[in-house]
Amino acid sequence: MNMSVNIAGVEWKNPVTTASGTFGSGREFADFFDISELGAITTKGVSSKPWEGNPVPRIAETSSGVLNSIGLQNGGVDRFIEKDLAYLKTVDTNVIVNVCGHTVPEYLEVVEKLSDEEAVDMLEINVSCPNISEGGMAFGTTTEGITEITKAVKEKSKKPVILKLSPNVADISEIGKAAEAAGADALSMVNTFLATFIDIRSRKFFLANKTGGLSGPAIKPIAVRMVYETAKAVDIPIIAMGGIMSGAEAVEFMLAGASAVAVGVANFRYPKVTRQVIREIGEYMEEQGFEDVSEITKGLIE
Amino acid sequence: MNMSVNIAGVEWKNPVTTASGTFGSGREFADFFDISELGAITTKGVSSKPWEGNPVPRIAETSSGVLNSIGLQNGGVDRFIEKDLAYLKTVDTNVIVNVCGHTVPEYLEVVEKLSDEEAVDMLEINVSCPNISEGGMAFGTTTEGITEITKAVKEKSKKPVILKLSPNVADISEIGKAAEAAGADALSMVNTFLATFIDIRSRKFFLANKTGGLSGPAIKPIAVRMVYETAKAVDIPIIAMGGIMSGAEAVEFMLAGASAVAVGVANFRYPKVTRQVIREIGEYMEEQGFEDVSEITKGLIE
Amino acid sequence: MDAISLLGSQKDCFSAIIKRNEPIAENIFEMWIEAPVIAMSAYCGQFVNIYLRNQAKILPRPFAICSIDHSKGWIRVVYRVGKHGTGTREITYMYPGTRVNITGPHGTTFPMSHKKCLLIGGGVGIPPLLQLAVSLVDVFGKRPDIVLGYRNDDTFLVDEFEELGTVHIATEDGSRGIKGTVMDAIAQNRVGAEIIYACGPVPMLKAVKEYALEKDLTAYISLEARMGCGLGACLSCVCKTSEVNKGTGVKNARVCKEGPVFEVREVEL
Amino acid sequence: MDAISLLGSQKDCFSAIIKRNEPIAENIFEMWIEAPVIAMSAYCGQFVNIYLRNQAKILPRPFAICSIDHSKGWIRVVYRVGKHGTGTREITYMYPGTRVNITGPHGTTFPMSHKKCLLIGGGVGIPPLLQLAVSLVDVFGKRPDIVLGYRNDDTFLVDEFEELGTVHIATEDGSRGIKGTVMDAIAQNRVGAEIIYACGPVPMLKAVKEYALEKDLTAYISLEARMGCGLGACLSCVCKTSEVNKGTGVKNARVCKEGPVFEVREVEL
Ligand SMILES: Cc1cc2nc3c(=O)[nH]c(=O)nc-3n(C[C@H](O)[C@H](O)[C@H](O)COP(=O)(O)OP(=O)(O)OC[C@H]3O[C@@H](n4cnc5c(N)ncnc54)[C@H](O)[C@@H]3O)c2cc1C
Ligand SMILES: Cc1cc2nc3c(=O)[nH]c(=O)nc-3n(C[C@H](O)[C@H](O)[C@H](O)COP(=O)(O)OP(=O)(O)OC[C@H]3O[C@@H](n4cnc5c(N)ncnc54)[C@H](O)[C@@H]3O)c2cc1C
Ligand SMILES: Cc1cc2nc3c(=O)[nH]c(=O)nc-3n(C[C@H](O)[C@H](O)[C@H](O)COP(=O)(O)O)c2cc1C
Ligand SMILES: Cc1cc2nc3c(=O)[nH]c(=O)nc-3n(C[C@H](O)[C@H](O)[C@H](O)COP(=O)(O)O)c2cc1C
Ligand code: FES
Ligand code: FES
Repeated sequence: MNMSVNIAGVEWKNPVTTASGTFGSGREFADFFDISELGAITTKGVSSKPWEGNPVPRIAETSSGVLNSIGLQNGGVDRFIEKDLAYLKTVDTNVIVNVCGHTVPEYLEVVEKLSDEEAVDMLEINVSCPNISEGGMAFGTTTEGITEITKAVKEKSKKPVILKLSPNVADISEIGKAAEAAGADALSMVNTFLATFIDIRSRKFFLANKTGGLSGPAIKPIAVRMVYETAKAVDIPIIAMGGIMSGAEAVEFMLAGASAVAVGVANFRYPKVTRQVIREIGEYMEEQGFEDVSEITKGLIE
Repeated sequence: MNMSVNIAGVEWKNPVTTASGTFGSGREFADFFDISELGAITTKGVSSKPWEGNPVPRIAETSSGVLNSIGLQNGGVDRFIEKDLAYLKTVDTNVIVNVCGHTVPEYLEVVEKLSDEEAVDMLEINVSCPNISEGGMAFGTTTEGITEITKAVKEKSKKPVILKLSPNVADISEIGKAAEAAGADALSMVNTFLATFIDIRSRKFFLANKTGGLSGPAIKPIAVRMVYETAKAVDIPIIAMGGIMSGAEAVEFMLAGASAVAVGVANFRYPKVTRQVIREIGEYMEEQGFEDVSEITKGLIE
Repeated sequence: MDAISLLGSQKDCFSAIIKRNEPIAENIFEMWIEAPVIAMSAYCGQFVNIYLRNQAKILPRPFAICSIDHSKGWIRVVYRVGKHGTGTREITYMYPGTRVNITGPHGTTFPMSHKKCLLIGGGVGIPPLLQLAVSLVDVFGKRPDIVLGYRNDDTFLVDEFEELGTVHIATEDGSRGIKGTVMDAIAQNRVGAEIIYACGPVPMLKAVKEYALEKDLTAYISLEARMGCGLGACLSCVCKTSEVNKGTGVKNARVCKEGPVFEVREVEL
Repeated sequence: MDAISLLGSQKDCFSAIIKRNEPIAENIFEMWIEAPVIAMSAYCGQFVNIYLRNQAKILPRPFAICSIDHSKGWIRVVYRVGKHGTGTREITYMYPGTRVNITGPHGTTFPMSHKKCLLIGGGVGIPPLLQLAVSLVDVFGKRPDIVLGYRNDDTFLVDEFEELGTVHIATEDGSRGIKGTVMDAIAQNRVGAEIIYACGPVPMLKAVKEYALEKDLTAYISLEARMGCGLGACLSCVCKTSEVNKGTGVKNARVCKEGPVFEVREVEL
């Protein structure tokens, strides 16, 4: 049984990675299991300079969902290389670094610095964070925006480039096609849905930032539809996410056309969930008599 | 304590109605409680001719949500007037009829017939159903589409017209503004989110129609954000819906700027829920010291 | 009219006390619920909606009423715990003494007849036939023929049926009764009938339909469908009908309202 | 160094058996959990994450470890059932004998000191101080001063604290001890100290900070925050710090990782 996948030239031992921002740089989860078992580790967003992020509260619980407005707090790319990447070098799996910025030059500064790091295997360009005012989602919601950033990043990057798409659009497959046309090596989808929560006792927005991004099982049916539509429209591989809580949802996204999957808020509910997802994908393959994990990606009967 | 609201000239005894398609024409719920206690009853979608709807399965359960692809099955406007409206005449509350069609003339045929019926208080134009191929969502996802249908309906209708908006757009407040500019008397939002569910054992789409519309508490945080954005952009009243399961969520939508609310799939979980929502809104007003229910609509502290 | 159709009209939704909830075969449980209003107004063939505690699961679970204890005001449902279905798993954790939200009775009833009755059940289609058998014996004093199909010898409710009529059993693996389907059991046992009542998987119902048409017999079948409201309001649960249906105005009937019991000729399977 | 800082490093997530789960005051429950690995490695000040069964609720609930029974391998949390919070309500329904998912121990510990210690707790900030008091008495054999603030005379854990130190009580309504805040109780009882440990609502912690700065005392406070992962990975739970924090690289510290225990001067309240 072969569980390995090749995403834009990078060999993953299995199709499971972590969703950016939900797994830190892996260190905290290494207390619970051997994180080198993962197909890849996707880090939190990294910017050119340190970002303080948004005021608190930054997180709220909703029905089968989580609303966050972290605002991409991070210590900046230099510190990331020094601390996190140094740690990740000791972990025997692929490293995907999530890159964020307000402006194209800010993205490019991070891309260039990380391009020189051997320990970095892929770059994921976050053009879809609903929690920062400029940049972030702005690049990810129009075909012009995604074309501009993708071209700019592809020109500088020595690593394969994944574009992370925003679901806050009318037709996500159009954005995916534009990214592909501009040279993206892969897509990851979806980022969080712009949403909010009002505390009825205080009559105020619960999150200090007023709005946040919704993820978790609540949005899975929308995310699967989006992955399905986009997989039909593009030829580059898709890393899918949005509410994966076990192997079943991972398989569902792969049947919709994804080549790999990422696990997000499920890590908050059960720290060893990624390992369970890998195991359950294997069990599903056995049950269905699949020899290669790519058979799931091609396995939808329409 | 005054719970009555005036929506586009129509007096409601309280701000609670039912979401179209989840309450039939009320008859089934009259077995459980006195449905004349509702502010209004919104009926299922009615078209010019009988519609068979989609093949089954038409419904699936998702995490804190429900996915449906009924496809607006209904016996046509003549039968509606003869059977359902005849029954609704005996119920002492407002009647809002949800109108659907494939083409503008189809909508108008229904609008004209219902305009002559005294028992009809308002018309809700469904331009946002994701489950039929033409019409439906097509009119509701562009400013041109919504302008066209709103103008056409307003010209023929003798009743106040509510436009029901689709959430499957990049910026719903733009659509709301276009509807207002074209003469809409009120907005209702949101209809369901285009979504899907793949059965991993059969490897097929679970719904016979492949995709369906997601509603329920899962989508509430997105719907509240959309109501908030739209309420800032328009001056006409908003009837809000999307995951209201109790008074708390109804109040949350009103704080976001809605003048009234509609309860949908919650009716499936607890048939008497609308009555409970009305009671709990009253309790909330007492708790907050509100004299008039419109104080909730204006009550958000930003 | 050779069939007496009785419709309950009183309905409520309330939290009822669970009296028993135990396995009676592999992955099959029986649950007794104290629900006097339902017990009083329900007839055989009708169903109840059970609402889950889990807030993530919104839709009710419909279950046929398997039997009614009028003196105690209890009703019984017999349910299969789905392999991948998580709602029924949750129902197994509802302990006696705790409360469950329930509405009912819903849907149409088996029209009863004084004629020679044949009851055909397969799998979890068997439970609703029990109250029918009880009612037939009660009202007309005649013991019906009863054909029950199981997967293997892990059968359930057989003893209770044997007290009410002549029971023939078919199992897929032949470990009890006849090896084969219920239709094989009917053929081999030369079971005759003037009227048929059936509940079970669709392939079984198709065979029953064929048999009924061939022999020109009236046959009432009880259908399953994916339900939303379970009350007649949402139109999730329809089945195709041969004629325009009075309830819906199109060639569709609501399994929860015009059904679950239909005469075979009314519906397309 | 006048404080001994001890950090547990061994962690796991597993389903632990609930041994007791009972109310000890109005809306206050204590739960004893058999969790030998946590009991072995935890120190006072740390917390555990409790995961709910309800699939609709994804985030863990963080609770301070109130006490540890090393011989049995049990830990105790004392928790308030929120008026509108539904997760803690669900925890009250977790029956002894059943299992609960839990991870821990997480976060920093109270650095212990041989100096004259003053423990200040308010509301559900009181529980974590109990294990601190136990440890102080165990390690240094000195009875600390303990000031506890409650809303009214519906107090909890007082008897246990009285066995470990000198207890002063303040209640908002004056129905037990002094009427007023913990600071009033300190002033009126003329409680002196060389080092302070405090846990409670933010206004109380602000008063403690002011007092500590004024008297130039070291004060360790334990903070609460809205958490996502509760493990240090998501950056939901930060508090503002006066300096750039080593763990995060910005002027923010994670309450679940660099906290919950901070020296008052490190953080902005
Ligand atoms: C009128 C009627 C009477 C029934 N009587 C019985 C009975 O007496 N005993 C019994 O064991 N079963 C009966 N069923 C089937 C029973 O409703 C399902 O087995 C049950 O709903 C499965 O729930 P789940 O949570 O395990 O499945 P899940 O897969 O978790 O459920 C997801 C959704 O699908 C629906 N669903 C899943 N399987 C079925 C099914 N086979 N039929 C209809 N809906 C389904 C659920 O109700 C729910 O809405 C009846 C169904 C109907 C329509
Ligand atoms: C390190 C730490 C230790 C704690 N120790 C204790 C303790 O020993 N005893 C005790 O009674 N309480 C303690 N709390 C507070 C406790 O975590 C909350 O009361 C509890 O999470 C409320 O859950 P709920 O489901 O009732 O609230 P809900 O409102 O349903 O919860 C929704 C979300 O908000 C979070 N939340 C709600 N209230 C709080 C709060 N006050 N603080 C942090 N998160 C909150 C929940 O964890 C959840 O993620 C502690 C909090 C922290 C951060
Ligand atoms: C707390 C939190 C922080 C996140 N931070 C980032 C981030 O830094 N960059 C990014 O591209 N996505 C970020 N995301 C989005 C996730 O990577 C993922 O796209 C989303 O959560 C959907 O997956 P899930 O439903 O499995 O959580 C974050 C999500 C959460 C919940
Ligand atoms: C089964 C079902 C049928 C529906 N039918 C209609 C319809 O006929 N017309 C319409 O405008 N909306 C229809 N809707 C959408 C609802 O009116 C409502 O907008 C949506 O369900 C969100 O509310 P909720 O989350 O409270 O269910 C339907 C929804 C469901 C679940
Ligand atoms: S389930 Fe809603 S009409 Fe039958
Ligand atoms: S709660 Fe996630 S970092 Fe603290």
